Amino acid sequence: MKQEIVIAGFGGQGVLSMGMTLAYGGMVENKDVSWMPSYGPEMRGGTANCTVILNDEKISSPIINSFDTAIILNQPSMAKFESKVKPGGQIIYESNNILTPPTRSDITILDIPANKEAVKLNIKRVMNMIILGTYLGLNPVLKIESILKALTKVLPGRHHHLIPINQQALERGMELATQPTIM
Amino acid sequence: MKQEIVIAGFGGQGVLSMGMTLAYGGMVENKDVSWMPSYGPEMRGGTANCTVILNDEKISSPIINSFDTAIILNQPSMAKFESKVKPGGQIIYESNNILTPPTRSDITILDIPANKEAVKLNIKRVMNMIILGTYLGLNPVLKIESILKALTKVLPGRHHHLIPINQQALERGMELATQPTIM
Amino acid sequence: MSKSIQSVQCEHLDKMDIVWDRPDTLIDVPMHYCPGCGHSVVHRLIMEVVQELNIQDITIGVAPVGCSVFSYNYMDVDMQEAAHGRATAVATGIKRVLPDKIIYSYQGDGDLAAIGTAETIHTINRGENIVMIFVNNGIYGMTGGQMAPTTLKGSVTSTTPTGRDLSIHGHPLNIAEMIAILPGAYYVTRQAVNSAKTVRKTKKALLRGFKNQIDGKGGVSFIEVVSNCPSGWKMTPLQSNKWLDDNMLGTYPLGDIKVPEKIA
Amino acid sequence: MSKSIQSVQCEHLDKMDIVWDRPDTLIDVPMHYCPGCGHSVVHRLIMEVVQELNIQDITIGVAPVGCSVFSYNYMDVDMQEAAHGRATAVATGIKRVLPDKIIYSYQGDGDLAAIGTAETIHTINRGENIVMIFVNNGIYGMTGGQMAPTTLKGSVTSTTPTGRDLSIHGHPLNIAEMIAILPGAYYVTRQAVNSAKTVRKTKKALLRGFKNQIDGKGGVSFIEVVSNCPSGWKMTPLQSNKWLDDNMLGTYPLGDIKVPEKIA
Amino acid sequence: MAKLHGHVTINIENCKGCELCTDACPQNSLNMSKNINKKGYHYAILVEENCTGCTNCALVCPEAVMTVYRENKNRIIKPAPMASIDSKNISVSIS
Amino acid sequence: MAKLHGHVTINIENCKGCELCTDACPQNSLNMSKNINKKGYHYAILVEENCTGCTNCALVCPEAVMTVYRENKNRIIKPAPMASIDSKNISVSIS
Amino acid sequence: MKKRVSEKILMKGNEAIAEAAIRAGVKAYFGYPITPQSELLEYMSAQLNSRGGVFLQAESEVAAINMVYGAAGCGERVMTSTSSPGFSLMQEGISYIASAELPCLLVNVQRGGPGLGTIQPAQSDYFQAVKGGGHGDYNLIVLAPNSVQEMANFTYLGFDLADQYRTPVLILADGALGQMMEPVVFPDYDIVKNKVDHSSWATRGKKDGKQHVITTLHIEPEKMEIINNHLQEKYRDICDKEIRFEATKTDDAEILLIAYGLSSRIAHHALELARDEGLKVGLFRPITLYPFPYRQIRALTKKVDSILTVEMNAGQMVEDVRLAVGEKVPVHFYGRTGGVIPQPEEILEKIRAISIAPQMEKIF
Amino acid sequence: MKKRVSEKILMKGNEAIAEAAIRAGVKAYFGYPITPQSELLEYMSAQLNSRGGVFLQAESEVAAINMVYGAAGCGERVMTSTSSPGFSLMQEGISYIASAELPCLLVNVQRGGPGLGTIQPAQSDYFQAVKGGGHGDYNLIVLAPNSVQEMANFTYLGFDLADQYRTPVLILADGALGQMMEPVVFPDYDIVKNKVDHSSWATRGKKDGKQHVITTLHIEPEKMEIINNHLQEKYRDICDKEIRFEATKTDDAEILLIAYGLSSRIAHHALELARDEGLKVGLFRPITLYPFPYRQIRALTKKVDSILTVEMNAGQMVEDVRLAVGEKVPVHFYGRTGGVIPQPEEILEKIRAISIAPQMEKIF
Ligand SMILES: Cc1ncc(C[n+]2csc(CCOP(=O)(O)OP(=O)(O)O)c2C)c(N)n1
Ligand SMILES: Cc1ncc(C[n+]2csc(CCOP(=O)(O)OP(=O)(O)O)c2C)c(N)n1
Ligand code: SF4
Ligand code: SF4
Ligand code: SF4
Ligand code: SF4
Ligand code: SF4
Ligand code: SF4
Ligand SMILES: [Mg+2]
Ligand SMILES: [Mg+2]
Repeated sequence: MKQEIVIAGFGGQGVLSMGMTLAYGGMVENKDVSWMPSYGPEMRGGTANCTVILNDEKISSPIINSFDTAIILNQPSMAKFESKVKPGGQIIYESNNILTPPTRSDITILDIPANKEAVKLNIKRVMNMIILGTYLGLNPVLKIESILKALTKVLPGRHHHLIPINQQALERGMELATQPTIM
Repeated sequence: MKQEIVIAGFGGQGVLSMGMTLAYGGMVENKDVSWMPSYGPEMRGGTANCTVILNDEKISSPIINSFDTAIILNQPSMAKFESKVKPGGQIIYESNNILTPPTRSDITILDIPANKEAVKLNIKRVMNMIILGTYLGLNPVLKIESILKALTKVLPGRHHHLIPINQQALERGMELATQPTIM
Repeated sequence: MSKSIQSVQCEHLDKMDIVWDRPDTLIDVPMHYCPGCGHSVVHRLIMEVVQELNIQDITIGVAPVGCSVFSYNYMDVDMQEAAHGRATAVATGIKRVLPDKIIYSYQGDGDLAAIGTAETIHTINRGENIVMIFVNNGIYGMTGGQMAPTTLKGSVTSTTPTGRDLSIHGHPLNIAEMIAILPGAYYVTRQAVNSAKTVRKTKKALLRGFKNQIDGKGGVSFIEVVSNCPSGWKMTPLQSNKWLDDNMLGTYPLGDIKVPEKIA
Repeated sequence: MSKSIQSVQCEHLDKMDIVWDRPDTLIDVPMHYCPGCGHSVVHRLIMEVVQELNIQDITIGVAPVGCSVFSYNYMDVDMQEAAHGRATAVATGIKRVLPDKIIYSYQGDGDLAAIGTAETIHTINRGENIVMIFVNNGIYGMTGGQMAPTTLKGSVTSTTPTGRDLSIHGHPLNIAEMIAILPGAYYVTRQAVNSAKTVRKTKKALLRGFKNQIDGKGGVSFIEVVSNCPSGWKMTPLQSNKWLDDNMLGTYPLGDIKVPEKIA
Repeated sequence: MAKLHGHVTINIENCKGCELCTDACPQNSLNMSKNINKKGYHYAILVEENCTGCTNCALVCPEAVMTVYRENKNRIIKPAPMASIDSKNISVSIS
Repeated sequence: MAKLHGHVTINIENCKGCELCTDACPQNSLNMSKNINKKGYHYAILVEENCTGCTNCALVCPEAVMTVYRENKNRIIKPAPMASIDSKNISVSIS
Repeated sequence: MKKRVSEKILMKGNEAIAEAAIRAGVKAYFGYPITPQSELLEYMSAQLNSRGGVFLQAESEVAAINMVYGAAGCGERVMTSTSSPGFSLMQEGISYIASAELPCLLVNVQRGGPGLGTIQPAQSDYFQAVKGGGHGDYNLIVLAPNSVQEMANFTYLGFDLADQYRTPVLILADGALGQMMEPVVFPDYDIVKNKVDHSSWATRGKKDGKQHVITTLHIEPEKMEIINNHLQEKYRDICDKEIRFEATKTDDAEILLIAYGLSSRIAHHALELARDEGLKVGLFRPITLYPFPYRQIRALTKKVDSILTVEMNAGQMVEDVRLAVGEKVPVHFYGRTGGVIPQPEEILEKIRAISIAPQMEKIF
Repeated sequence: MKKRVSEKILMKGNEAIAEAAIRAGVKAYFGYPITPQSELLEYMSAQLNSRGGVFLQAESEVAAINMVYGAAGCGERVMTSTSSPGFSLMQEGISYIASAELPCLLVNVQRGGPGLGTIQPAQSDYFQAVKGGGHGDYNLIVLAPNSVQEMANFTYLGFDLADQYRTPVLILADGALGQMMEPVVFPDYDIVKNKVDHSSWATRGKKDGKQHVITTLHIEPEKMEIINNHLQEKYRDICDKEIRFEATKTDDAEILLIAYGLSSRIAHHALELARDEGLKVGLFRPITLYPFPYRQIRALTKKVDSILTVEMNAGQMVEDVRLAVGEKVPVHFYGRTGGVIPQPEEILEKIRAISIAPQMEKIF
């Protein structure tokens, strides 16, 4: 099975590390993976994104232009990626940051109040893990243990004590996946 | 008719300007001409040389490796060019500056005491014109008027008053051509 | 420009004077700079000066490679975008063929004081009659926060992860002081843009620099502006402006370094 | 070396001491320099110092592009011939991988102060523990006498046929004074080789520079040697040495510019 | 010297929420909005009526989004052409 | 101080006739030969017996063709290793 | 030096080169920041000084390449890395290094040009890399990885080839390979076994009375020609022994894709799509761009009907392909420029077109 | 400006370029000394300031090319000149100039490489000149004079082409052409008629309210691709219209010599020697190296039996000849390197050998 995901938002929203966690999780489960960031001069206010491919076989091209899933964390990214989701694919987005929701009808669309939920968990920074949880809830391509193992790689040592709270966030996200606002 | 000449000596002996005068003279007589200097970092004590081609037709290659005439003003140049004179060609050299004279027997060799003669004329700097005179005496390829006209081009304006003494030197050289030490 | 509604309304705006407004010479588009970045302020000040001196139509600017690489999108004068480090060579080329035009170069510290060092020194040494604007933020902002020649001792950057170690990376380079000894440097000053007060002074320095050129004073007017890089320094804009005060200015003290007819 | 017969014979040479002889470290071949050229003297002095400090086997020199490009034919130490202007970058590369070796760079004024300006400034600013030898003859000797950054005002060269005009070509560049303000410059001095007296002093300066490096003193020992270029200046060697005294030293005064622990 | 009465208007869509203006205001007249603009930034707003029109906020604002007003005491400091330059002769007269 | 008696020998084939030595000699002991060497230069020669072995000529000679001798007053100044360096520890002792 | 086990890790290509270089015993890294290669420099800055080498951020690419010259002249393993504009600035230095036969590793993580261009991936420095962007007759060994794993592997290989042939070796990558993360395993590498002893020529202080000189100046043309003849002989030797390539599904292929680096990954994807449609497509990937696999490509012209070269430029390697192919089969080209990455679907489209009308393209 | 009559004068090639440039109205010259081109710089230093332009000796070739960028960006006629190592240093700047489409004249008076090499004549920067020594997809128009007269003529032509196509033009000469003197006549040149008005894009102060910007940065790859497409279109246009060459005795030729610049003179001499021996030899001389006369060479393959390319390098233009010829006839190569000039007799020898056994050479 092959999963092609794009994750997009503001620079500070943990977009790149969410992608890396996913990729590392795939590697833990012996999938071939690739992670490709948008890169460039630091221009805050612009968008950052990364694409992740998880594949049971060898990945040929790491460069992809359409996606099974788009995880969208701000409005400019919605404008950029809505049209690039494959028919039958899905968009997961953070409610607070999106003023104009997507309008496509040939894909699944999920609206997750991850920021609010993160505030509830008392750590704003786990917003991205909530969304990732939702993604995994909807697409059980990786085990949560693999993601937790991935976090030990992605998080610097001094942040390893945060893994439990990240786990909580992932689990909350998976819960939300079962009760999404599907349009 | 084509004439291929090399003129070689120390940097300060007027080697390059002798060649230029010859080339300009050729141009005055509507020959095709080319003048090619040895060039490089200033290393006194090394040799300087130039090759001059005078041709009634268009010159194809300006790069030549053997010569009808070699005019040699110092010992290192003799070592370098003696072997490059075509059989039947000639070497004209300045007596004072050559300790070991050339030994080839298939060419004409002339030994001109141009330095001494120049001292006699009271201007050391016309040594090269004496030699040039000898060359023209032996090889009447250009008229002396053409050389004098050439000098008005080659000499900077402030030296034009020296043209008469140069003429004297040329003429003395031509005289010497008629009484050379031919070996 | 659409001015949005404010929380505090003012009933009699029409009876008030506009005492400050965005200069017309600053193109009315959002800038790409990070929030709080000093480049934006310097751009605006240059354009204020160009407007006040009424030289917009005879001014040609040279943009560097660095965060201000896009500055021609904001400064409404003819501009050339130079290769990394070569802004003053480009400015020289322009000034030599158009000596009657007003030329300025705009460079960051990596551009002016690292890769462009030779061009910087020789442009000044030739005494080109131009304004050189040097935005010193102690870091390579554009490429993601690597050490610049002007990075302070001990500062952590992405190529000095344990802080700039003088014995390995050398010293913060006081290039303004260094070039001030050149006869071709006509006016050398170091200013900042981290407060209203410093902004006012920088504006004055820029005005002086451009006037020097207009007056045909022989030599470069070199205006260093110590600036922040919140992103590269990994600080909020407010923190960065304070850090600038507390740390940068020790190594790069503000004030005139060389003024016409006397070396300070 | 075959010593030739002298006009004045000495019967009792065997009872005398040799008080001066060609150093063994100077390879016994004729040099390619023009008669009277100061490069030859500087080469010899470096080799005398290397010999006296007994560091021949641990010394690596860097030759420039300029008349001294062939200096490895004369100085009997391991040497690298650098691209034009890059001798100190090359020296940095060497010193960084072989910090225990004694490294010197040797450059002319075109090499060090024109095309190599950036490398010069930054090598010094990094405080590389090397000796930089700078032979300032105010001209591009090698390429036939073009203007150098250090060419004097009014001097005729093949690219300033009517004399160096400051308003076109800029000012003679006092690079030693300029780099002396850098903390990475440990010892900066300007000497000459146009008389026995100046030669003696240059030797002392070189000795001091190499000793600084051996002692691991942090920073560059920068030794400028004002020298002649009889061919480029179109003078006899004697005239050139006098001209140097009368003209060069006004712009480039001799003496220490920066000595450890104090700035002169 | 009695303080003059002033006012500022802000182009909030171009504000990047850097907070430099609020910090620079000697009157504490400015604050950051709880709302965000289209780019996602909490923008600056005038929250007090005590603005003196000192222009500090405008001077430090990187985005040049301020317009500052001040009671008219018969002088105008708007950065309009203060100097005029004859572009041909490159001579300047400061007015 | 009474002047010591000295002498110089010259490798005339490598002399380039620059005349710097003759100019530098305080004793006027040197002169340029009327003859030329193989390279074509008029070379320097010692023409007077008043040489003091002061080494000036050798110091200025670009071609390093001089060897200078001086009467022995129990000291040797030959530029032999004056310092020795332990190449491993890079420490120097000047003797 | 930290002992590291050979586990699989997720890494950027830029970092993989840096890590591999450290494992290969690189003694000095000199470089200057430029996107999209800065992570390589940054990794070195964080690691090299504590793992047996020296990291130095140079004042420019010109300084960096000349520092490499100096350190390589001492016989040490040294390297630099940059991206396109920086690589242009290094051309004089590279010509010197090639002329002086100094072993070292160069990395160009290409971006879109010409000029300042973009920072997005490109392959438009192919000519510069293989024909010599600097002056004079010289060549670099040019290795073109197409995965993060190969970024690591070719770093080892690059140092080894550099040592073996006393020649600069270039890893020609692109922004995508530099920036993307893939799993990578660092093979064991025996520095002691692989490092060639250069003490017979390197400048490390006069050894046994013999002076060593590194120079590229041979003022007599006849002497310079000897140097050139020696270099040309070395290049012929390299062409004989060091050609590397990869052939995929070429056995039954009618249409042969030729692509290197990132393009070869995309071309491979296109191949999969085409095979799905029943089109008999193969892929030939030059791994060494110099020496170029002329003979190997020519051999394949006996089997295939036509060739489609895919590059991220306006058509550069395709000239070498044409030189190899001569007039045996038609050679087509598909390229995108300025940092735009060709899509597999675009290539597929081109393949379909060729499969219908495989005529010769107008070349000149 | 002094009025000069069109008399025949004896001049060095370097000086002829300088004089022609001044007559063509060059407004600024920026350069740095290097043998064997320094006379060009020196001539400019003596003449340009008093004849309507500005001479400036830059601190380096890097500075010089960027001064050219600045001045050319103002729409003025500007130029620089250098020799091989200096030309390598200019590569970044040249890539910028090509990308920004700035008209200007560049001169490379080649010498033997690689590295510092020699100062003797060579042609080993052919690849650098025609394939792009800098990064990215770009080309220069490359003119190859073979006489002092052409040094002058091509200077006029170069400025005109640069203006017409908004592109840098390179005169690729060599040390011999630069140093030698031959008679030269400067044709009349009408600056006013020939100078193109660049005020619609040049930066000369905001005109009519329109801001002019010279930039090579287009951070969106899609925009950069548009620039590239435009450049490629321009290059195709140039290839269509601007190919120049000279064919000598090709009508009955069995062996075709192909050579440019100085080599073509030597090859011509060899041709004379060979014809004297009854060997039917012709000579094809590319005058524009870019655009290269592929079609014209290919057309000749219908007539000749074999081709001998002569260069002062290890074999560079011969690749373009092979691209042109395909497999029509055997292509042979004779070259000398490092500043050694091939002798007519050596070429004759090679011609004789080919005339006896005109078999295909092993290429790869
Ligand atoms: C030749 C070359 N080398 C490197 C770069 C990459 N580069 C772009 S901007 C920059 C440094 C910018 O730093 P600075 O000049 O301080 O400007 P800032 O962004 O801090 O304002 C570098 C190294 C380049 N574009 N070209
Ligand atoms: C890149 C490059 N540019 C120019 C040159 C030509 N060149 C050789 S030596 C030299 C200048 C030498 O002058 P200087 O450094 O003062 O040394 P000097 O000969 O006076 O001792 C120049 C410009 C070169 N070899 N390489
Ligand atoms: S990276 Fe730094 S210098 Fe660049 S825009 Fe952001 S804050 Fe400003
Ligand atoms: S040209 Fe000048 S510097 Fe060079 S060797 Fe001759 S005198 Fe010395
Ligand atoms: S003008 Fe002055 S008082 Fe008014 S809001 Fe701005 S800073 Fe505050
Ligand atoms: S300074 Fe300007 S950009 Fe910053 S918060 Fe205030 S109004 Fe907004
Ligand atoms: S040693 Fe002194 S006295 Fe003797 S010849 Fe030399 S300079 Fe004259
Ligand atoms: S100084 Fe040396 S080279 Fe010069 S004349 Fe005297 S001995 Fe000869
Ligand atoms: Mg900066
Ligand atoms: Mg010099």
